[in-house]
Amino acid sequence: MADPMRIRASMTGDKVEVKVLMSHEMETGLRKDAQGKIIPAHFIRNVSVTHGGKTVLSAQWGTSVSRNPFLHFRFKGGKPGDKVTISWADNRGEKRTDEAVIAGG
Amino acid sequence: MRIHCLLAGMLAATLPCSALAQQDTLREIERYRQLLQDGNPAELYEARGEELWKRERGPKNASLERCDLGLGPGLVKGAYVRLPRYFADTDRVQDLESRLVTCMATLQGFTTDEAKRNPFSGTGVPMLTTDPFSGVSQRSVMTDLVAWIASESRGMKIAPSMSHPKERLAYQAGENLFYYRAGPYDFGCVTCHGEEGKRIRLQNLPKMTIAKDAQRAFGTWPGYRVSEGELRSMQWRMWECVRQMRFPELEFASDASIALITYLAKKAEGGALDAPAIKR
Amino acid sequence: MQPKTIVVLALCCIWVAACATRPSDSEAERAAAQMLKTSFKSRGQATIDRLNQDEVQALCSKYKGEPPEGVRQKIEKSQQATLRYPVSGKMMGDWREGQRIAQSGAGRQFTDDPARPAGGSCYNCHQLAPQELSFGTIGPSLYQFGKLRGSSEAIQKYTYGKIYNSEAFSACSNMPRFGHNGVLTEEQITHLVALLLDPESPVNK
Amino acid sequence: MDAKRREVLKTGGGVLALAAAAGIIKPGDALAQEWNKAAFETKSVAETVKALGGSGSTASGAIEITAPDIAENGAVVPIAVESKLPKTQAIAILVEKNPSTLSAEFEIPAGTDPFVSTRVKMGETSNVYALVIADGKYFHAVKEIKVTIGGCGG
Repeated sequence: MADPMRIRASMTGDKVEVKVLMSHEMETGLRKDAQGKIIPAHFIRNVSVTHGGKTVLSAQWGTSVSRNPFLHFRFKGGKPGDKVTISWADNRGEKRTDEAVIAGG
Repeated sequence: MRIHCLLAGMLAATLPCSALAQQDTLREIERYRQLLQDGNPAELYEARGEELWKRERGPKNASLERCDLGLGPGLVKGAYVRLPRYFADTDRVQDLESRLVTCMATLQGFTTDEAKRNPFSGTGVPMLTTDPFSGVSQRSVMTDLVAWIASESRGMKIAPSMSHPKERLAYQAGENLFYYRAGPYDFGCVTCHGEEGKRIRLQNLPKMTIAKDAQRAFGTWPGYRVSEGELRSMQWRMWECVRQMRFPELEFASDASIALITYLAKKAEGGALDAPAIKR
Repeated sequence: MQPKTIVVLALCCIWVAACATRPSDSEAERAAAQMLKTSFKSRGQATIDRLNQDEVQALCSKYKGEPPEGVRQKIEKSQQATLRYPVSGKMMGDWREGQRIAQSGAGRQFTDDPARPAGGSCYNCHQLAPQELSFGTIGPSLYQFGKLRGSSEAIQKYTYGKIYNSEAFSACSNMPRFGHNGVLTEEQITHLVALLLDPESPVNK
Repeated sequence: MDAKRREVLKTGGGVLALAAAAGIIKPGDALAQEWNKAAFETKSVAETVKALGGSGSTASGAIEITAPDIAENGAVVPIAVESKLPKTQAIAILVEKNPSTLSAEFEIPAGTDPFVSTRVKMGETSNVYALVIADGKYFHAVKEIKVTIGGCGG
């Protein structure tokens, strides 16, 4: 199973600042191994962030997002103690969901 | 290499050729390095390493929680900055990685060869092109453990032990090796790390014999290397420098590797550990 | 006792202890020599015999790169005797080829394909063509090398010789002896000479 | 990451993300979404705009790209995009000379800042486009990022 994400969510003024690191190869499918065989693509395609049942960000990614992806964004309407839930799904159907509690500002 | 030349061509086509351009280059590279600091994937390795320390593994189905890294069994906080040091049970000076090999053998029942297998993430060898669409993934228990254990010394002063005669001998042997030139390129460690303020390509080279440079260099390993998408340890740093020196392969956790690390740790004494860092 | 005093005393003790039991130089040398035997292994083209030093390497190691005057002269003299120039007398090749060789840092590592020619790694340490911004500074800038010196036969010979065996001109130089150690071929060196001296080379523009 | 932030991560508010049970599907979950295969196979900026439903895009000074002029390594190029255009609905990052142009597309619901920061791979020096869909219209900003090589080039 995929490794947990590392999520930081904290208040900056009235906004929730979210920074997340995901553990993923983000393999492009263009690369060859030592035997000259193409290594199949393996990458996160969808990312979704929810807060209080509402989607606050959704993304579609291609193979050129860097390995072990990093994402940073901000949304309004959250408060300390609330949960932020982040999910990703990759092209092989692997998926991962993690939560973080919003820290005070 | 192909990309190398291509790039030169591209830069040639787009950039003015002046000292100013060179200053701009250095400034922008510095800005690039700054922008990376925001999120360091080393954290992902640290999290795995902490879990692996506690996980029961090996023929003895035991965790590493009784491993003595020098401060007593199970004490991890602050252990990394006190290494390398002499260990009575092995009658040897050991750095973190060779000590972990010992613990994996004695506590978990792995053979030494098993414990040393796969010491570096990926193939260990950096991508031989600069093509970011390359990279070989393979996880390393050793690398994950190193990430977490080093992180437990973050901010602490580098203070390797120098009280045992074998520690001092390792330091002096390390100094000898640092100045040892050989191979088809006549290289030694000192070729790149003997003068202040030098660069290889655009990378700054620390002069390892002065505290300021040694502290910064030693204090930022282990580090997540964005060019390889992997976390790299101090043993890897030695192994990789030696490869580029055109020497034969430096064996993982060998006496020479530990002597070199002892020499560098002593030179970096008093600096703060800022690792795992994020690097080019 | 004040903590400060304790620290000072402790430091004194460490200092005394360190001096009293400092391993002798020969002991450290023996330990290092033993490590060279036990800590390395052959891999690919990088075989263990690469750790055997020739006289120049041994002397430069011994004196940490700064040999006394007599040793310096001895090294330069012995290395002058190794210089071999192209039999054809032609020392200037094609600067375009030279540029490719100068850019490449490949060669002689255990990860390199031994069938492929080595590069000169020139930009790793030197500025050459000003268009390449990614250059090192271990060696001096060679920008306008030929423009400042011309390309007389004597300059060509010096340039060729310096690349062939840098130790013949500057003992314990950081620069590999590319010709003497068989890293670059005679032809490759002539291309590098052209990169440095040809008036059409970007180095001299 | 600095020591202070790490402290927050480890203790403050329990921000450390623990392994929440994977596979709980809620509305808006990643799995419930589609992936625009055609858009990620495009080979030019114009093609990408089209695949994302536009007919063309207008240059806009209200879009800001924060990225280094020169990247020390193409494997990780930090790029942040901020849109000051009203009713920003989506932000996409395009790298003109990559094997596939489109790197990432973010949908920005009301209440979320029209700002994203991430890291992309660049195979070579290239123009990077920030494409913004605002109030149904397509806008862009562009910045050239040079990619150098580091290390010993071996």
